[in-house]
Amino acid sequence: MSTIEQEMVHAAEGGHHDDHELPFIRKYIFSTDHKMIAKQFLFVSLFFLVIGGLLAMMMRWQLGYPGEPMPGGMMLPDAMMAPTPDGAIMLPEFYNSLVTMHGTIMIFFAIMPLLVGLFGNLLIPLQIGAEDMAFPRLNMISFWLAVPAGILMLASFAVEGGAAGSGWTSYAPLSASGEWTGVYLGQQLWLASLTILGFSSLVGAVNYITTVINMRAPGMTWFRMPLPTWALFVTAILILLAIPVLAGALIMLLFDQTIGTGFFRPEVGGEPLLWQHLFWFFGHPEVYILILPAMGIASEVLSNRARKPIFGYHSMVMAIIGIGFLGWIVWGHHMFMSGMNPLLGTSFMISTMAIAVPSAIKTFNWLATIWKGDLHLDSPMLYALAFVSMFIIGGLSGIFMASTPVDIYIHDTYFIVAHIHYVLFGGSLFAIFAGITFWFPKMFGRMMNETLNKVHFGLTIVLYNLVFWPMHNLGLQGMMRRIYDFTQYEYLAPLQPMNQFISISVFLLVAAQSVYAFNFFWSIFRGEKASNNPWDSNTLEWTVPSPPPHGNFPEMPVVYRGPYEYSSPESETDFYPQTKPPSKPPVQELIPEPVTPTPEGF
Amino acid sequence: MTTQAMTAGRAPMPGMKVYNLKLGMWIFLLSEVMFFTGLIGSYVILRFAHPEQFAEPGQVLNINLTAFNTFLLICSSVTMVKAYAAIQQGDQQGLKNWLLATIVIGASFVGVQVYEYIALAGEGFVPMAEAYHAVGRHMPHDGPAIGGQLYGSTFYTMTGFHGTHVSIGVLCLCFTYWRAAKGAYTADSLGGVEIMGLYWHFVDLVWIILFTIVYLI
Amino acid sequence: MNWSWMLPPSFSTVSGDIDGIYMVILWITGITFFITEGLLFYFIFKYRHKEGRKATYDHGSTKMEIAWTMVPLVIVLWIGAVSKGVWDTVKVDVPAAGLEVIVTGKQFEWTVTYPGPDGALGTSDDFETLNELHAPEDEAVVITLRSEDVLHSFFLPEMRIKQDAVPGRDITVWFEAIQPGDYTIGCAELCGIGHTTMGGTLTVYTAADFQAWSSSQAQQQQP
Amino acid sequence: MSTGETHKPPPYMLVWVGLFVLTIMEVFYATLSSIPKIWLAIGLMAMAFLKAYWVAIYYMHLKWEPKRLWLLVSVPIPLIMILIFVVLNEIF
Repeated sequence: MSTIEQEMVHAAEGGHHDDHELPFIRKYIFSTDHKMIAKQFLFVSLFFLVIGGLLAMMMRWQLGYPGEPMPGGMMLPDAMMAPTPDGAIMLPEFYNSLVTMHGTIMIFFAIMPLLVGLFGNLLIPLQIGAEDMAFPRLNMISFWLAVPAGILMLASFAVEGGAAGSGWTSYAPLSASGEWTGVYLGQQLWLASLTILGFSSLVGAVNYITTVINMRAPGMTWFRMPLPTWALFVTAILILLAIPVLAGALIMLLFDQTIGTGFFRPEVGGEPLLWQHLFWFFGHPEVYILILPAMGIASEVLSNRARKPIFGYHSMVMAIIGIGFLGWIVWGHHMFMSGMNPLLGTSFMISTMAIAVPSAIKTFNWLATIWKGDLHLDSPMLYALAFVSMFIIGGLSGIFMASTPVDIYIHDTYFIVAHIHYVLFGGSLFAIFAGITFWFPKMFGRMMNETLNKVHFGLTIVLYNLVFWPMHNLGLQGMMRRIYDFTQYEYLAPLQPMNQFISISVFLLVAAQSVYAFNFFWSIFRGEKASNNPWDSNTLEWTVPSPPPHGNFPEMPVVYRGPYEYSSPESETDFYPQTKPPSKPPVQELIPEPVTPTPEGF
Repeated sequence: MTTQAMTAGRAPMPGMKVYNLKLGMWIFLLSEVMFFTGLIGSYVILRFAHPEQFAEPGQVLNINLTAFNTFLLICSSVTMVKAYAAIQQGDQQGLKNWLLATIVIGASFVGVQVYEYIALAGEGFVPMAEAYHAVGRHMPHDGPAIGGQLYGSTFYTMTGFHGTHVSIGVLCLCFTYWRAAKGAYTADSLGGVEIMGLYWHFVDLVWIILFTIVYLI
Repeated sequence: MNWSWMLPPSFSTVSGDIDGIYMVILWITGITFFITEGLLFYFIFKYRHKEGRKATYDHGSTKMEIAWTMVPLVIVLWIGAVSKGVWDTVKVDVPAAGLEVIVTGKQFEWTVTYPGPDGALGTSDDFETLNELHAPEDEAVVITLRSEDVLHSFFLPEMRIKQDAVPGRDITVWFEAIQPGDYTIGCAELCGIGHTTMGGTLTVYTAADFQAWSSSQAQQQQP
Repeated sequence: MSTGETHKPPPYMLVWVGLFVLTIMEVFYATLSSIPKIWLAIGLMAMAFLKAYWVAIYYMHLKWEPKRLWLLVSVPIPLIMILIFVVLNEIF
């Protein structure tokens, strides 16, 4: 509370737009500037993205070459690798840790901070015309809570017994007591880390929601907000209401692990299914937390690069809200095989099927947006189109699992693994590439190298599909997920070549990302200087210098129209900035007089 | 106080017509609601699934003591709201007095809860799986087992988390009192007191529900 | 490498329906896939930037949106309705048992308990097998699924049966094999270090052979 | 802006008396062994929710807040009902 209070004073003073130089530590480390915090999230989560990729490579080595010594395995401790004369062989407990940590790190420490931490902080204030977040200091706290969480998560690899090994879903009772996995401290660190990270996201969500509701510039009505901001707003609400339920469950599980309570331990009457209900009650909204901002980013880029208004802006917004609500009533479709009451299964199947409505709106509206457009196929557009194309595949493969009888067979097989990666990698990550490339000039004042980006795009889209498409086939052949050595089952042994093929593709896919990494860092220092509005965009962030000064807007912007007025006949250029006064007299009540900032606070 | 001041120099139009601090606190309280929903939901499913593990009301827990504690918390809500009313009239002395009263009553609530925990633990009512063989109040220690593992787990988790919230509230109250003593609040700028009150009343509200569910049903 | 999207052969009375629904969904999603992706690539090619091209200024049409929303909705709800029938047969309406057994999962093995000669479980003449389930063909095998420690998932790929075993709960699973032979038993839920080794064999006999086998077993296991 | 300057001061003491009386009633009602458990639970929950409602409406000044805040505050209610309903479904 104390912080929030000083917040007010600070935020109030934000009205000054004073550009005095801050000392290094306040400017780059403990910064309260939303743009700097966004960059901090960007760098940290890119680091975790790399870690997650390396974990995936090790996992795929074991699957591609079961029981064969792993190159460089000798460098890893004996707790992870069994040393043999001709190299080190991966141990099953380490494989389980890899499965768990790859999922956890990618979801909670890479994709989520990139979408929410990076784009939420960068875009919300800039796109609604605010000089900063409502509570800048809370914003800083949210980042500095995420960092120790990440450190704890990584540290768990080094502790006795290794990192958590019960899957990123940590199903009880496997996760409720170390006696089942041999992992005691690792699992507890996993729980503690996620609890801290949850609190960090919570603080961020409070900030975003307050900012969007209260800090919009004059004339920025709800239905003049750009779609990324809309998506991030709904996402923040999902985080706000879903994370606390997870936090409660995590703490109960931590108590089961440490002080010996019995919530999820059947031997004393606990309910394993209770954990699954609580986890997925959070977990399905989480799935949408990971895709909604991506949808918003894709919509923005598609409309801009097609120089055409987004098709059906209002229904796009309604679809975002609809997905946000449906997220709360479908979580049971993760539990069809869990022993949950089968009648519940049916109702969850129907509600899950209903998701087809908002998804169809989104997909077809994206197609209709590029229809009769003027497509500038530069790298952000390519990534965004890849997002649409991959999201279609991920969405369609979802229908198989939604149908309960089919799910009986493909549940917990590689078909699910393929599905989640088509949505999370093909969906979210491609949108993240699009977003970073698109807003790179706004973040760093320079453009990314177009050629390198196109090379990276080509390699990634091809290798990505070579990796994850065959996983559908593996699943249909009945290969279970999270399995250390599938050759133990003779009916799976014939799948060896395909697994090898996938593994090799993964190694190449990860290697291909170095192109983007190089381009990213090279462009920060050497990229060509960017103008205020390199993409001829309408939204507010492009009316200010790149990168924007402290306080963002020299004077309060006034908004006259929606964000996607491209190729409008009213404008002589093919774009029509939201702040440009209209030629013909506007409708009065939509444009209130700009208020002059007053410094007075509490 | 002018709206601009409360929303950092911008009109709340379009907006919530509620200044940032207060809106932020309300939004934060929503997440708190979901947190306690998770705990209460777990309690409900465990209680219905294993009724034999849960003792009858008053068999283990001391209802009268806790009823008194509930009364304390309600009183602290009144004093808190009185403090807010005082500063609305610009009465800084009244604000300080009522805040002090709230701090004292809130702290004594925590004190009573700690005493209750110690007493219960002394009777063998603890959350641990291995140690727990519940004996009711004023029953011989070799008496029959009442309830089971889940009873202790849920009881200590739910009341414990509420107790933590109260303790945090007391600390924040002390901070608010310190600022009030410096004369930081006036009739025009009382946001700090108001959100402090919102948090405090919410904690009270949660206890009203918990007391009924955990102790009486 | 097997790039086929066909399901491997299945041998239970319900598996036909399950594979049928799978095929229906495969066709529907397949067609949708080619239409949407086709359109996408066609648009990308046709409307790529050329000198002097100007995008049409168009905010969308609610009629079209309703159209392309309702069609998928109707289709998926129909899929849902069809699925419900099969789901109920597999998981809800358990038929009269030809053979009742108890399958207990524990790290990392499946223990199967048979009723023995008197045909009743929980009597002294019950006998057990480890990681082997022996069953007669054309008879409903009703399994009471249990777990002693953590979650396991009882997976019979060829029978299209999968069900998590939850400690503290008895969950009923059933299947009816239509052809004698040896099939796979697997564990599909991560259950610890030995998860990958938790496999077994399902052996289906003709009714007569099963009688012979079970009586011989009963003999051996009686003290 | 509705921090309560506009309306006359709410009946704080009256609400306090009400809360106090309801608490006494609850404790007494809980000790009645004659009525069936289900009615005991329903009655107690009713009283508890009435008390909670009073606190929210008067002490948290919800009564004098704009309708949009009401909207915001009511968001979690359906979620609570969904969660509780489903977990109950698990048992019965």
